[in-house]
Amino acid sequence: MQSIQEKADQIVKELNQFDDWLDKYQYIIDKGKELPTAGLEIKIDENLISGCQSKVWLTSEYRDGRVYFKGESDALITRGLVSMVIQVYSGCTPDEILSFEPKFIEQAGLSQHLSPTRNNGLLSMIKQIKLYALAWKIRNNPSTLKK
Amino acid sequence: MQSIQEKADQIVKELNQFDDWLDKYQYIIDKGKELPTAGLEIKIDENLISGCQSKVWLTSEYRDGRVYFKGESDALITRGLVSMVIQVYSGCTPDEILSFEPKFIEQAGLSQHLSPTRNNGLLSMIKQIKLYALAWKIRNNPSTLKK
Amino acid sequence: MKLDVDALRNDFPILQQRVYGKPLIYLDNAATTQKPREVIQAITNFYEQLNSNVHRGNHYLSAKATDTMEQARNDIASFIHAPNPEEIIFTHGTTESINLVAYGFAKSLLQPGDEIIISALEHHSNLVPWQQVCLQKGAHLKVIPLDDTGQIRFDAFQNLISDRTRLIALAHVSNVLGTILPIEEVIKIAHQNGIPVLIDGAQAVQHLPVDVSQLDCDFYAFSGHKIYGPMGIGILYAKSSWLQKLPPFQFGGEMIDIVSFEKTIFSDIPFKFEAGTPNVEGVIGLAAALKYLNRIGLDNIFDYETELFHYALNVLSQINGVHIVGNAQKRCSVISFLIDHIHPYDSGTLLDQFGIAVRSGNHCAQPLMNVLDVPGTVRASLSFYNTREEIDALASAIEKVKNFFL
Amino acid sequence: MKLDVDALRNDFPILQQRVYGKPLIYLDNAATTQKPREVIQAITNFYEQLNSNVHRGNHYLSAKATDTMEQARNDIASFIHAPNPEEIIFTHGTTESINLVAYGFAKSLLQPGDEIIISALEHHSNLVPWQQVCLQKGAHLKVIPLDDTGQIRFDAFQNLISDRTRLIALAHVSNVLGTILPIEEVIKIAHQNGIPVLIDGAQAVQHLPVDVSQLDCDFYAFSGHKIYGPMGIGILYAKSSWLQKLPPFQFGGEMIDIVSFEKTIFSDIPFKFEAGTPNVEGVIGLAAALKYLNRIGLDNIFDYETELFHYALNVLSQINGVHIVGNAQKRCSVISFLIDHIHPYDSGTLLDQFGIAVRSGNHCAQPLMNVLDVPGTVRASLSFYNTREEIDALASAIEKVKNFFL
Ligand SMILES: Cc1ncc(COP(=O)(O)O)c(C=O)c1O
Ligand SMILES: Cc1ncc(COP(=O)(O)O)c(C=O)c1O
Repeated sequence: MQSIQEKADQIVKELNQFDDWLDKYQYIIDKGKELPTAGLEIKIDENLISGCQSKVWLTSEYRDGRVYFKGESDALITRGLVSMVIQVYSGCTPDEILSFEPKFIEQAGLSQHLSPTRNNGLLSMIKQIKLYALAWKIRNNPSTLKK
Repeated sequence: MQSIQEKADQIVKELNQFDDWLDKYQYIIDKGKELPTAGLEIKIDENLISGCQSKVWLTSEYRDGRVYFKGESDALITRGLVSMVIQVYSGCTPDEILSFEPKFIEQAGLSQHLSPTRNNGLLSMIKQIKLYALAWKIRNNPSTLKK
Repeated sequence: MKLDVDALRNDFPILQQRVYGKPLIYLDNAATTQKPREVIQAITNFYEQLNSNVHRGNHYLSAKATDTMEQARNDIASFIHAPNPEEIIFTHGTTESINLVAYGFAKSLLQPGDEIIISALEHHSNLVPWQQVCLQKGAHLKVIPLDDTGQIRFDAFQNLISDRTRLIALAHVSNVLGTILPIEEVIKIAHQNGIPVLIDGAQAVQHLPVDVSQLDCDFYAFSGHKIYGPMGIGILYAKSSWLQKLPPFQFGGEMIDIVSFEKTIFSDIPFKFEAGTPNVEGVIGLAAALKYLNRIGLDNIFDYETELFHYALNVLSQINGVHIVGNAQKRCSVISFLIDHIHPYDSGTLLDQFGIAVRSGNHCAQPLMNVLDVPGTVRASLSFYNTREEIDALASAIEKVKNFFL
Repeated sequence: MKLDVDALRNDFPILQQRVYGKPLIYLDNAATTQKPREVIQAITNFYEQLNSNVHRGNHYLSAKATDTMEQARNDIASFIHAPNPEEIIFTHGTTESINLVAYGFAKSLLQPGDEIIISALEHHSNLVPWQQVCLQKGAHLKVIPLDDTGQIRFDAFQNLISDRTRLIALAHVSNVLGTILPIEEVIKIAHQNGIPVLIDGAQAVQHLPVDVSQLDCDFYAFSGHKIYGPMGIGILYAKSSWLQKLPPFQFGGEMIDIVSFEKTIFSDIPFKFEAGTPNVEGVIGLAAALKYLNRIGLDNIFDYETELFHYALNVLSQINGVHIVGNAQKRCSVISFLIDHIHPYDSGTLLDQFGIAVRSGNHCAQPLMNVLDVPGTVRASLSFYNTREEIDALASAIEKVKNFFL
């Protein structure tokens, strides 16, 4: 299985193969189309991430020490970002997620072009993913709270 | 007796004989020294004019159809201005005062140099003088109110 | 067409910019307008030659800065035909202008059970202040619904008026739909019922000739940065009788006549509402912008923009899959649209890549989005410096965006 | 002396001005400071290359303007050593910063009988807001008296503290006497009693190194235009715990998360307190000013100004008939004085004729004038661009003024 870093590097590599921004976007949009439809049940306000111009819903599940994410968005580019973020983080342990620095966003050239400070879906998504990881970690090992 | 216009022209003439601003100020300050002390009784809040950086008190009396003014100030330059204003307006009829356009202030070169908009003692003084004139006029001929 | 737009575009340095190597096509004028060289120069001149604090000083620079600022107040009054310069209050922007009035009403004029009327198309800045003072005072916010075209329903408006109505607050021009509201008629009916009217003119003054005397509105608010002036300066016009009646908003320097530790006597209007050092630079820059507009001619601007607006409406509505949102009979400057099956965020993001600055989102009018039942819109908003060529470029970029999502 | 003042003066175009044919000697820096070329250039660059509305747009200019503004927020936070940029709120100026806190306290934290402590030397902007919220809420304003030197009486301060004290609001540096208040000690005692402290830093940040983390103050307010930045921009630093607790001040665009006609959920800090289009130009101009100061070196500025201040004190107090008002041990930058038998208005008016810009009047501190029992003062306030020669020129002009009134 790929490590979180390898998965991130993969994304960076794929995005950086494009010189033209339009190709980059085409790739992101295709990623959005690839993302399996998460189903209506996740599109509830509880799962909504604020700070995005389009709507983003994210949920997580915990199985065998690893966190698995599902996501949705009403906009396709955002859905592509959701897809990539899930590709990187899903299936990792809470500790891997919490200790991973999301440099790949910058390396893939996404930060400048996709993140006017407050519409910044990407950063909100990653923040939410870390919150989920932390929640699972605490739930399974309440003593971490007391450290 | 000089008309209000003649008295104003006199001030303009006297001030415009000076090329040097320092001489002009010396003249104004001398005017301030000349002004007869009005006595403590006029220095009450009721007579205070607001909108001046220094304090200005003004009162009026009505005799034989004419208005006579007394004034005071705690600053000497302002006192000089009070003195000049009284020289122009005192002893005139309410109608003369009300219909007189105080162009002499500009003509004497006082408006630019002495009137940052809100510290403008001069304009406040003239406003107050007109208010007094109007008050006397109404008191002596209440029907003017109804016109 | 009387405007030499090519020449005018040269007055705006930023329009010469390229983004992503493509010429900038700036169609986000409802968010903020670009600044002509004269405005930038007025700011520079102020700081290089005149900068000083105002009103309180008796030295040369202070007197000169004060005179220049007060002359600007006169110019701004003339521009909207306000009878007295003292009826012009300097604020931070439309938002502060409206908050100033809302706080004043809350402090002294609103009772539990009173009502304030707004419309369903208001910008948050002309909605939330009223909502919050209503919540605070136990008053009720009444909302005029829209008809299918995006115009307020006049019959419904008349039915909303009651003897508890204390104020009507309406946009002059909608920042989402471009609808021009029938404010003349609203003001007439309101005054027949003794109700004051506040107009949010943030999207109007830069496009329509505005005459507050003729309108007879009680309050009129707008922002300098949306009418080619600097940021950080806004205007509240209010009838002097209202300014006398309203309590001051903020407290501090400049707005005080006499103060002891126990109590304060406030200055006369307009100063009573201008606490603290005013944005002298902003005031002077705004006056420079209005002077520039006067020189071009407001009528010329209006004629040109009207023509361009209809051209754009026409071009965009002919694109397969593009739907214009709102079609009120009286409209100007702002066009909201949606592309079939494409989220406005996606459209906006890709149009940007073609060098086209449009805005996507809810445009600070979330309740209106709910009424329209859309997730947002793409908004192209025009200025006199925009051209038919730019509209054509928008149209062809939309075609490309459509292909992207096929 | 490490500063090359002659070189620095060249950075300020206005200092090259002549008034009445005489070289301008600008000693009114407490009212507002002059702007270095870099600040003016930053404004020009913004409008020529970057101007756009922020936060809500997803196009290039908007993203870039947003990033630049938020970077400026970081820079401003660093300048005063605020732990988090989100603790930096953009306001119109010190006055609005203080009103924002005062309104917040009035809305949700003040009860009848509560007490707020200020000092006898406060500027109207740090007095009237508290006085008015006290009047409104039935709370009491307590005033720390001054000793003979113009310093607050610390014993009296400690006696004023009670279990009803809700806030202490003090100037860092007096705009009339130059007194540096012992705010470290005040904050310590206040916190021992669980009382928050607001510091009005309008006259401090441009002269003293300020570290809000070390001070541990709860609020710190200052104005851009007094620290070589543009007008129309001010800062409120507040601990994030306070920003979470305080209700928003103004309502409108930018500060909203979700809104319906019925209710509103506000954004996170800092945006919750920034309703309406912010003064992006002002923010960027202020950051440019701080960058300029950092390059000169705050310590160098402090050393130079301290020396010049003592030189000026020395020169002025040696003039026959001149009396310095206030002689606290810790003082900086501001010198108030009176000339025997000459009203401050007269002195100020004539000094102006010699090209010297000083301020005369009550300096927005009327209650202090009553305490001092003076009709006002003449105030010379210094910047690092002032020189000993200018002080000498002031001294010889004072001699001439004296002759005038003989
Ligand atoms: C100590 C003090 N506080 C507050 C203020 C008010 O600042 P502003 O007018 O920029 O809001 C000033 C300056 O006038 C001041 O000197
Ligand atoms: C109709 C309308 N009202 C109010 C505003 C708020 O203006 P500002 O952000 O300049 O305060 C805007 C612009 O954003 C607007 O379009």
